Amino acid sequence: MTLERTEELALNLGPQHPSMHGVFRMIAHFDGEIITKIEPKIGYLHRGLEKLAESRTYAQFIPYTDRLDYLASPHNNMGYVQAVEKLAGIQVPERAEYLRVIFAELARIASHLVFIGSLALDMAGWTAWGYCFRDRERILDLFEMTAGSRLTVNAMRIGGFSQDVPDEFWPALKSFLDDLPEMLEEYQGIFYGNEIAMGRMKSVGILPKELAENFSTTGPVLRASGVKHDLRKDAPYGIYDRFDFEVPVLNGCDSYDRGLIRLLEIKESAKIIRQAMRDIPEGPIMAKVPKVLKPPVGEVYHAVENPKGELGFYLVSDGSTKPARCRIRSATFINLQLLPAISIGWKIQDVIAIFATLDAVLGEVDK
Amino acid sequence: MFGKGLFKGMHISLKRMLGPNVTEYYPEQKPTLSPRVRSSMGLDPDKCISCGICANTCPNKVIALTSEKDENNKKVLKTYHMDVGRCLFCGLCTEACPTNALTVTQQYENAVYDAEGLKWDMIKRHRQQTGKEG
Amino acid sequence: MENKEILRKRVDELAAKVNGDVQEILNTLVLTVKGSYISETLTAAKNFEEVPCDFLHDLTALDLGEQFAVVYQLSSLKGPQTLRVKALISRDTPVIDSVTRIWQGANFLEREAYDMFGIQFKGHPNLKRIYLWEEFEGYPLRKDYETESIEKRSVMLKMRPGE
Amino acid sequence: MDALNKLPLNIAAAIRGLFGDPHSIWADLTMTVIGIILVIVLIVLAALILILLERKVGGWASQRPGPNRLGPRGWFQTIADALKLLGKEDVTPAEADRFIFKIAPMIVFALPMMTLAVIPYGMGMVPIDLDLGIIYYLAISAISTLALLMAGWGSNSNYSMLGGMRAVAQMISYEIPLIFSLLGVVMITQTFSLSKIVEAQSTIPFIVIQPLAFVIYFIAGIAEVNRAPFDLVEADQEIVAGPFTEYTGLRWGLFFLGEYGNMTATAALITTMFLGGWQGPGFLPGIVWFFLKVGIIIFLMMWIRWTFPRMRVDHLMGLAWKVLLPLSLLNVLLTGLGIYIYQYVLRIGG
Repeated sequence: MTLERTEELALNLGPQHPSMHGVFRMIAHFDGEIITKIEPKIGYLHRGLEKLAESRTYAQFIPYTDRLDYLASPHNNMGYVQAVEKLAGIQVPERAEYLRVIFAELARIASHLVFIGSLALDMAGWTAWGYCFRDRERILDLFEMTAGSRLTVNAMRIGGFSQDVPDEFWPALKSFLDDLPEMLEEYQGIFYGNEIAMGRMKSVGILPKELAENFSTTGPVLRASGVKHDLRKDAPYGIYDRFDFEVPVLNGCDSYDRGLIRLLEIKESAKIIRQAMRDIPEGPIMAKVPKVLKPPVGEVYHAVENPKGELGFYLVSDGSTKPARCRIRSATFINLQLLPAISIGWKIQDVIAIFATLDAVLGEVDK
Repeated sequence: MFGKGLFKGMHISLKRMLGPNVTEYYPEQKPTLSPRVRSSMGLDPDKCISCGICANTCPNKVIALTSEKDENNKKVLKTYHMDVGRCLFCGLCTEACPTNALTVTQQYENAVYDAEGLKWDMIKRHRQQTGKEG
Repeated sequence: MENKEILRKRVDELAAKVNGDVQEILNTLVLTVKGSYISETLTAAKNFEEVPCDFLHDLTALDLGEQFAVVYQLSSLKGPQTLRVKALISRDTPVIDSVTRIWQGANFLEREAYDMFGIQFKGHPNLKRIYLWEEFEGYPLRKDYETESIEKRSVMLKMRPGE
Repeated sequence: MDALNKLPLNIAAAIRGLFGDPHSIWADLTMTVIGIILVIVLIVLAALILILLERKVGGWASQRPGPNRLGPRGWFQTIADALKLLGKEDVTPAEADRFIFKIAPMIVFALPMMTLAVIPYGMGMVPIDLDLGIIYYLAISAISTLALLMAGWGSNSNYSMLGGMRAVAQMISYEIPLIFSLLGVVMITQTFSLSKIVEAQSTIPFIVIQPLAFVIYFIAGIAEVNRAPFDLVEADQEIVAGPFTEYTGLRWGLFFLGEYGNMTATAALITTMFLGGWQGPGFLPGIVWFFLKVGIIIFLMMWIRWTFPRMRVDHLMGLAWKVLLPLSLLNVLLTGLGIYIYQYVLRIGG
């Protein structure tokens, strides 16, 4: 057989495309349906947060951190305020620490629910998406009744927590945690247990352990490649060393395990929240923090385990009220480099699934 | 057995199909929001002492206020403008306000047709909402 | 603190070799070296005996006025050791060796540092602006970059009649 | 009830009676025109109802009410959407192959019209009663592949191109098990005429005798009309809308009409071949039974669509060639054996 001429097909996916998470864009080159090359293009949501930080005081930057990984904004708040507290040497009251943990873990559950829903949606599982978002609403309601906002929660302050939780918070949280196993069962039934979904994700997009480490991968993506690394255990921040929980690790290295590990993490987060609910003391929620905060000259790199991976803040203080440099190390920005590396040779449909399992949030990628 | 998951999924979706809806019928049934919800800003000009802390706290320079001194050498609020198009609704200004003159409110239908409409004259808005026109 | 002492020893040895300077800031060892030694330093740090700092967390740059510092946050998945390496390069010729050969994950990070500070990474496979467009002038995170005022930036589009 | 069943026949006879000679060419022509109009009305009505039903079922499955603004419980939504489509600008891409681009939606719309014309809707209610009805149906429905390829090629867009290519690969693969699965019924009834097949099911529908063939035809039929989980042709998460990406307004609407028309046609053929067509217990007229069965099949298709994720292209091919094709051949073999044994028993007994 002689071929007259074959041509590679270049397909532009995004920034406006039904399956793109936010304004990510990639140019994919195909040979038939097989990917030969992928060029990711980012920056459509770049707001220059690092530059903005240099012209704001330490406290004024907190609302901006909400806009990083906007699916889990309490985590971003926590990473930032803890970095500032480390820099300025502020001790946080116990009750605030517990509230932070509860909020952070609720945000992890909410973020993972969005992940499961959008992973299902990227494979046209509309109904599973609906269920995940239905249940996420309940977490957002909890945020709303405490901090006043659903998405950009802005709940934490340097030295503590913005407002104490209202009385109706605890029963609502408890009923959510009680219903959680049933919800997870439902996702398992409609999506993870579905043979079509399994067939599309099992043994697809293999990310070997060594490659993952070399690419500075963090978070569930790394843990699905068989590396047990979780900052909550390995470098405990806040009061995470007081809780008893497992770090789920899967060894499949494929899309399915990257998807499933989030389901397992939700269970562990629920465990942490239950312990925090049990142990939370009464007391103040704000430490004594000077009105005009001037941390001493110095620098600190503080990282927290965001639902997507390691979220690090590298703050440099020159002794003034504004940070001299606020560097944000966002997990998905770095994890996204894996996309060209692990999707070569797979089909266009697989790439959509692989991209979904990397769980990129463009607010965090583009900063 | 292969195919078990398929039938389980179909069972779940059928069960949900026959079950009740969970959505709100928004314009007909409006949600009642908790008093902490930050969806809009409200100012009580009588309480305001024109200290300007809110304008200093704001991360995005949304607030612009002017004041003049009255006969007792006390500051009196003259104008108070918020450029809500830039507002993050973070609530830092309301936390900073020493007299609770500036508060978050629960009006969420803030859409306007023209970007000019996002420049709020807070004193005028207060008069309109309390019915004291002019 | 066993781990920390070993790390301190290894870092001191390395500092002597590459003519660097060791500090401890808020419980983290900071090794400051000249930009030309960076490949050697990081390769050595990656292969520290007992306390390898083989996981690159972050790569960024600082504007120190006279010169730039490229900052590498290192740690390991195998132990608690953390190390921060700073490489100083001059402002006029901001060139440094790329570490993408050591860590492939440095690819985007170096592109970002190039985008924001204009630091040239020698040996980088694809050194292009990552966030901003190619035609963009200036490097925004340098201290001498002038931002437009908020009044200038927030130009409101007037609605035309009939729209 | 018999009177109700025969009512359409009587109306037809009455119309023919208006002409001097009830079997003159003018009478035949009039009846044909009436038949065509009825089929078009059927397709448009089916599309209007099915699009809404699809959205309703999708809503119910994820615990939403679905469209609920226009008319009672939102049942006028599709009419408003159709009017909106009529008012939209008709865009033809500059680089498109204009003739092919414009003719493709018309072909897609014409096909279900042609296939639905041979379906027996009730006793004696066949717009065109062909002796080779099944072969005609299969031949016509296979053309839709070509129409989708034309749309994909004519748009001159990469998304459309990939979609068109997928359409060809998928539909040709599924054509084969589809045809083989119908062979069993044909072997039993010894006829290609759809109305005779319906008559043969007066005692027992063929789903009981041919359950395997029913399952194969159902799966292959879903794939043939490009519905989830086999909707790779217009997989919006990957290739935006496949061949339909570049279409706007009425042309896009024609694709939609065609798609839902095809779905109705497939459900109608399943009803005819396996569920006994218009036959049913006497308390309802035949045509009601027919549409009831079609409705159930369509609901099943929608239920599947709103539950399952999309298949991958290689699994799709694997399913057709490695599972459905051998099974359909096995079905033919088993049917042949069954017929042989049945005849042997008959000969011994007789």
